[in-house]
Amino acid sequence: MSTLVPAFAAVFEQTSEHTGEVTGLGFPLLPVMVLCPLLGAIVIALLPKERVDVIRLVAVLSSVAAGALGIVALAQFEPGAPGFQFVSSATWIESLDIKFILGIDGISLFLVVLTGILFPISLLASKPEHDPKGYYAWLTLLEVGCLGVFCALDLFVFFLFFEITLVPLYMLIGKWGHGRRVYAATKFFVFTMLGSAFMLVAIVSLAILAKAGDGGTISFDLQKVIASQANLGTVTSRLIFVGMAVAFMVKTPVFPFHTWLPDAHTEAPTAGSVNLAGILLKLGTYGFLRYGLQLFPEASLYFAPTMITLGAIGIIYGGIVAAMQQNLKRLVAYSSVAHMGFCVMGLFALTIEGVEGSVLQMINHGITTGALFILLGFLYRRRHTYELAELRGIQKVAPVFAGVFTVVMLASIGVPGLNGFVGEFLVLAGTFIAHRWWAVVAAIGVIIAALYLLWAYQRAFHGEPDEANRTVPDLDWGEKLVIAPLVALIVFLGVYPKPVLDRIEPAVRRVLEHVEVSTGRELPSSRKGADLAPLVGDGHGASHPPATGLDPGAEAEHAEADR
Amino acid sequence: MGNDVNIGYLTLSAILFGVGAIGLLVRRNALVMLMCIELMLNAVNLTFVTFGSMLNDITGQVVVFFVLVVAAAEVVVGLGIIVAVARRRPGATADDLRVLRG
Amino acid sequence: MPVPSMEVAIFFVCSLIALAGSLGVVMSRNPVHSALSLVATLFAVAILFLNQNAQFLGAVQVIVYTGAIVVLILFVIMLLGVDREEDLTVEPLVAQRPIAMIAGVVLIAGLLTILFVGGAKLVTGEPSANDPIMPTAAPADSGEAIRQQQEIGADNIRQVGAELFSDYVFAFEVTALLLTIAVVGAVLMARRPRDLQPLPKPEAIDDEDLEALSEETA
Amino acid sequence: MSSLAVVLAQAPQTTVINLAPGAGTPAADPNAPIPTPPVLWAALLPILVLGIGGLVLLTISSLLKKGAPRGFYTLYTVMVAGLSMAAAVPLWAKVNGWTKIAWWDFRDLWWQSLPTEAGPFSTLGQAIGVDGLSVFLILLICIAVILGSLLSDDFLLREGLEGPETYALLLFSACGGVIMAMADDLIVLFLGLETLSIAVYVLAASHLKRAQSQEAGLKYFVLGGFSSAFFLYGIAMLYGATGTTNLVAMKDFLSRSIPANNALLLIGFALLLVGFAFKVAAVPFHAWSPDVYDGAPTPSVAFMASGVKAAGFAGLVRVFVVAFGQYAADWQPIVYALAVLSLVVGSVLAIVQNNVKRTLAYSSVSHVGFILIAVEAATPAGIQAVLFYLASYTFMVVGSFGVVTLVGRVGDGRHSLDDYKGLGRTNPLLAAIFTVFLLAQAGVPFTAGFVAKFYAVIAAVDAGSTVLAVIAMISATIAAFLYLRIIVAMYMTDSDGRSASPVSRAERIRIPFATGLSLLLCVLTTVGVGLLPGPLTELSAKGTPSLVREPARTATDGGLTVGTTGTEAAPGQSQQQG
Repeated sequence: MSTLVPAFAAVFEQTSEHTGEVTGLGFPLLPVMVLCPLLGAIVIALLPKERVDVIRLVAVLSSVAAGALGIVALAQFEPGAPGFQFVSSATWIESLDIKFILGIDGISLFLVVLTGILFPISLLASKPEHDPKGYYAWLTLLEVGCLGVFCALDLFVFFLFFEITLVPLYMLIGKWGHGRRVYAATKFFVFTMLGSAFMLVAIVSLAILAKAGDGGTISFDLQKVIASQANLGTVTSRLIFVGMAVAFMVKTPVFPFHTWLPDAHTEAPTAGSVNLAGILLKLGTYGFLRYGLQLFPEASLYFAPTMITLGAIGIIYGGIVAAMQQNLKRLVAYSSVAHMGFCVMGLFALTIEGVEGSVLQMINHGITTGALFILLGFLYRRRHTYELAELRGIQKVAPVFAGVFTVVMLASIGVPGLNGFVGEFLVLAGTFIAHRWWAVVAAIGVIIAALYLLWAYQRAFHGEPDEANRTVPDLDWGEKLVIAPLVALIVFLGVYPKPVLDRIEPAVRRVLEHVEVSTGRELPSSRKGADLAPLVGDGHGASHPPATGLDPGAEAEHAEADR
Repeated sequence: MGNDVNIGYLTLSAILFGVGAIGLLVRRNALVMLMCIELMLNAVNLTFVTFGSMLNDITGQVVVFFVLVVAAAEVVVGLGIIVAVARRRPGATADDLRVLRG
Repeated sequence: MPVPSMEVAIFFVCSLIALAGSLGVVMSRNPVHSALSLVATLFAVAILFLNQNAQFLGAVQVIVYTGAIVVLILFVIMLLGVDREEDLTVEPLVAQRPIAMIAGVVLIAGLLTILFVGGAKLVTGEPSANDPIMPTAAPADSGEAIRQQQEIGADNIRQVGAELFSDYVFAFEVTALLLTIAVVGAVLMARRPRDLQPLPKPEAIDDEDLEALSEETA
Repeated sequence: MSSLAVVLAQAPQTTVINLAPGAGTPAADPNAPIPTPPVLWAALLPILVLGIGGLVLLTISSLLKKGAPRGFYTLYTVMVAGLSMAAAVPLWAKVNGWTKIAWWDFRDLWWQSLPTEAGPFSTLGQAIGVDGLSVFLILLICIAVILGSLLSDDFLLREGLEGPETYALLLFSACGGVIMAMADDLIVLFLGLETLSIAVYVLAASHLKRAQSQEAGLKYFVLGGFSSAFFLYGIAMLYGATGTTNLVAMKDFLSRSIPANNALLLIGFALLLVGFAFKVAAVPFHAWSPDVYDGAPTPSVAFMASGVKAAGFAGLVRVFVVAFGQYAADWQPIVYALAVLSLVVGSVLAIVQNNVKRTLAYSSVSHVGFILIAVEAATPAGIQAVLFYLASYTFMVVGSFGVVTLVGRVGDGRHSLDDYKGLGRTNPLLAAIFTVFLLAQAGVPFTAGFVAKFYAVIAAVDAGSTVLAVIAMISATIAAFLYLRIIVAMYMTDSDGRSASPVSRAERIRIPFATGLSLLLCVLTTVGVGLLPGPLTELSAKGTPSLVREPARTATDGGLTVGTTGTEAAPGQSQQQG
């Protein structure tokens, strides 16, 4: 590793082009982070397939290394600094000005960290039932794709990573999944690729149209494209926005495009489900935030009501359908649809609180749903089923398991004091400012979530265990260790989300200011900012965010007062 | 340039070409299909010569020479293949060859 | 430009023969009849070549096409004994024949429309500067005219030759390659390998494929 | 007899042609030597190497009484193709104005017969043009020959068909393809096409033990002849419209005078396009390709899908984009329609096939659609995309058919999807290689296929055909489904993948050296170009076609003055960096 770093450093020049101030660490953090799992995958591919333990070790180590670098980035990240940090770039295709520009800001930072945490955990949490070599290789490759998407600052490179995630996940679902895995995998692949098809054309159109304004050179550099996006006509930019939105809506998934998700989740192996729910779904919402709002402010405003409506429909629909599921994994899958509905809603509320809550909700959802799927994986390892009808009285035989499950489930419902609450609350608050009634509708969704999760819990965990469930063992130490970090995060973020919000907010504020500046319209949060002063500061400029703690209880009261 | 007789020639060659094309699509006997190709090539030759005479240009005739060579080469190879096929499947028509199964 | 009536007469007669021959090729049930009809067409076209001062081509047409190509085809017909009559009433594929007819008729109609609408002005190329075919003015004296005609014939060969070895010398060389390939191909095809593979069974078409697909996706 | 007698008896002075006044050249003395055009042998060298190489191969093989040593023909063919590529290097240097490659300064070597100034040039009475496109295609076609012959090596041994003919035909066919790529005259183009095609008809029929092979050859031959007739009729129409068959002269003529009645021109375009569409198998002229791909010997199919298509597109680009770029608005709609139909029909029909070779045939139809959208753009970026696509596709498709060759086993008959079931377990390496090619064809990032599609989409969008680009990408998604079907068969079908039964010897497929080498090259290029597309991008950007007039000859050469010296750039040659 030590010899590789200088080599990367030579290729990836540290650039201050996008940052204003250099926050480099002297070596290209992000490229190394992205390449760690890739290296792992290559090593795994070269190992003989009989050496299962070594393969597993390599996979875990490489993803832990990436995670550690993610934590380093978190530690070194300067909350107040404008622009992107740790930016490094390497030219890839010169004639089209396509560069591997990697950099992160407050929004992507936590998604990167989440990826770095969730992948090792998911690797440790489950073992494949056959062919471990391919399984670990694909999983590590999947991590490369996810990290790449969050770090990329070039439209084309973003698309590359966005698209490359398909193959590993397809393989994981198709080969190591359950039941109708081939059908689920193919459906996933075709749906997502169809979305990407539109996105590619949209990206290309955007770059070419930006070229016309920029004086003739084509470029896929995000910053350059943003700078020249004013040249687009209103209709054109709306069309291009729709092209990109299709891809993000499929990935997120937003209501009418969600049908692949339950199948994919249900049939995927545990690690696949964890990462699919925990990280891959965020590619869509992250895309909306980074590439939707920033590139198409006008179109985003124009389509915001539509998107909020779809988000609200997703919340309600996902909740209702989840309530009707007999299969626990499918239930959690539909709950994801509802949760991601919150993310979309918050994003397109276009208020500081909404967007911030949305980002937080992405992270929270990643943690809680990831944890839920890991727990379901544990359950499957014991019972080989996800059917609610076959589960009963688990609480009696496996109290620790039931306890952990309860905590995670409550977080997923959004109980105050746990992480799910903060995000959902912020989203609701933000949406309330902009679109009052949709916030009310979404609030109903929270109640539905409580309904189906508690009901499912009751069915599976309460009661007297029958013959089949009587012998279910409780969590062993390894499993406890695996799930412990996630539970800790759930509690920590529920109690003290401030450090996270401090870092997210400047980035969000910049995005929204950009929207305001380029559309010339004042966004609701700025107007009503004064009402929520403790939360959003003075509502102007890039002043340092308020130091107010985000004690959920206090927040709730505050919101009550507002209403 | 050119006169009505020239147009007559062009008309004739267009019709010959069309008849050849229809024949090729309709008939199933490989040998007849081969003949239809020859018919089409001849129609083209006639067109070339007519254009040559309309333009008062020898090139039209030179081209026909090349077409003749091509036709000869095609026939040799085509007959070779037909003989090879017929040896395996006597009396085969193009249908048995799964033509246009597409 | 005055149109000699002789030329017109020859044109009409020969074009009728050519058309009849072409229909014969397509519509004869017996391949031998088709081949003979093809001979008629080729002859007629050869005369039309002569009619347009392409004496060399007229001769080559008869020698190469009629003398070699069609004889070769006839030879193969006899060799293979495939001179049985084909039943033309059976339609090979559903609606194939009407579609082919429509396509062909549309093709012909399109071409003819363009020809008749465009008329003589259709040909837009420039008259050749370098390689004109014949003197533009025909001499009045009939004896001279015949002699001139003969000379033109002789000159036609010369001209074609000159073109072949100047502007088209590369194309000419390529034809050599082409004929070599034809020989190699014919030799290869004439080989009789041992231990042939069994003939494939006729395959059912597509329904199974669709079923298999729907099973997979369902 | 009599006319012959007249010729023999003629006195020279009586045969002086009475030229129309004002005709450009002085009356030539009929007995004077025919003024043959000057020949730049260096420009012809790649063609000569391939053609003579094939002839020498036949000669050697006929002289060898005991048959050649194992692998000799393959080695020879690879060497000849390599030599031809080497012969193309000076041309590439000349076109791009290089004077040396690395340390090797070759200005003083024997090919200084080439024109002194850098840039494209033409020779042999403007029959042959040397420009970026033609040299790029020489390299590409030679690569296809090398890869194809490497695949053939073991195949022929396995099938008991050893002999020099396959290799000779490969070389001849490549020679035809190169002629097509270099042709500046429609007749030369046509002859190149025929040389290419006739050799490939025989190649398709060359598996003498397999009846399907000859049937494929017959079908290919009949429909190929049909399309040749259309092609030729198109040439005739263009000849009538412009009075010449030479593309340079045609372009000159069309830029000089706009015909009042361009009906002939338009119908010529349409007929030529039909001919080309048949050759490259674009819908609705694709019907032959699945049957032919299915029946023909698999290594030959690899060459058909790569080399033949490349040559076809070279001709298409040269004739339409370069020579008739001025009339782009007239032919673009036809190409547009062909592209859409090929994309949609190719992808959709590919899905319902149960035979892998047929599937790949349809998928290649859909790839043709993709290349056509770049042609439709009719811009330098479009040409670059075409070349990039052709180059990447060559490796992907040869690799795919290479795997198919091996999986086909003795008899070349096991091509149904069932034969691929469990390949991932029985032959993990082969399955992995095939997966790479399939994913590349599907257009997954970090493979050559993705970058190729990306360039095609850029070209289309840049030219304003955004809808076409969208259709292309959607059909690429549909097509992805078919590649997934094969991957599913390989990896995800054998009883939940959990059967631990040991792999029997019969199931194992040995990868012979030559085939392995070919596959290795293909994998490396497919992935390498996907990871670092820069070099191939540069190369394809330099593959600019142009039509150049031959320099005027001096009077002593023989008075065939063609035109003034001067280079006529392709549309926007200067902005090739685009």
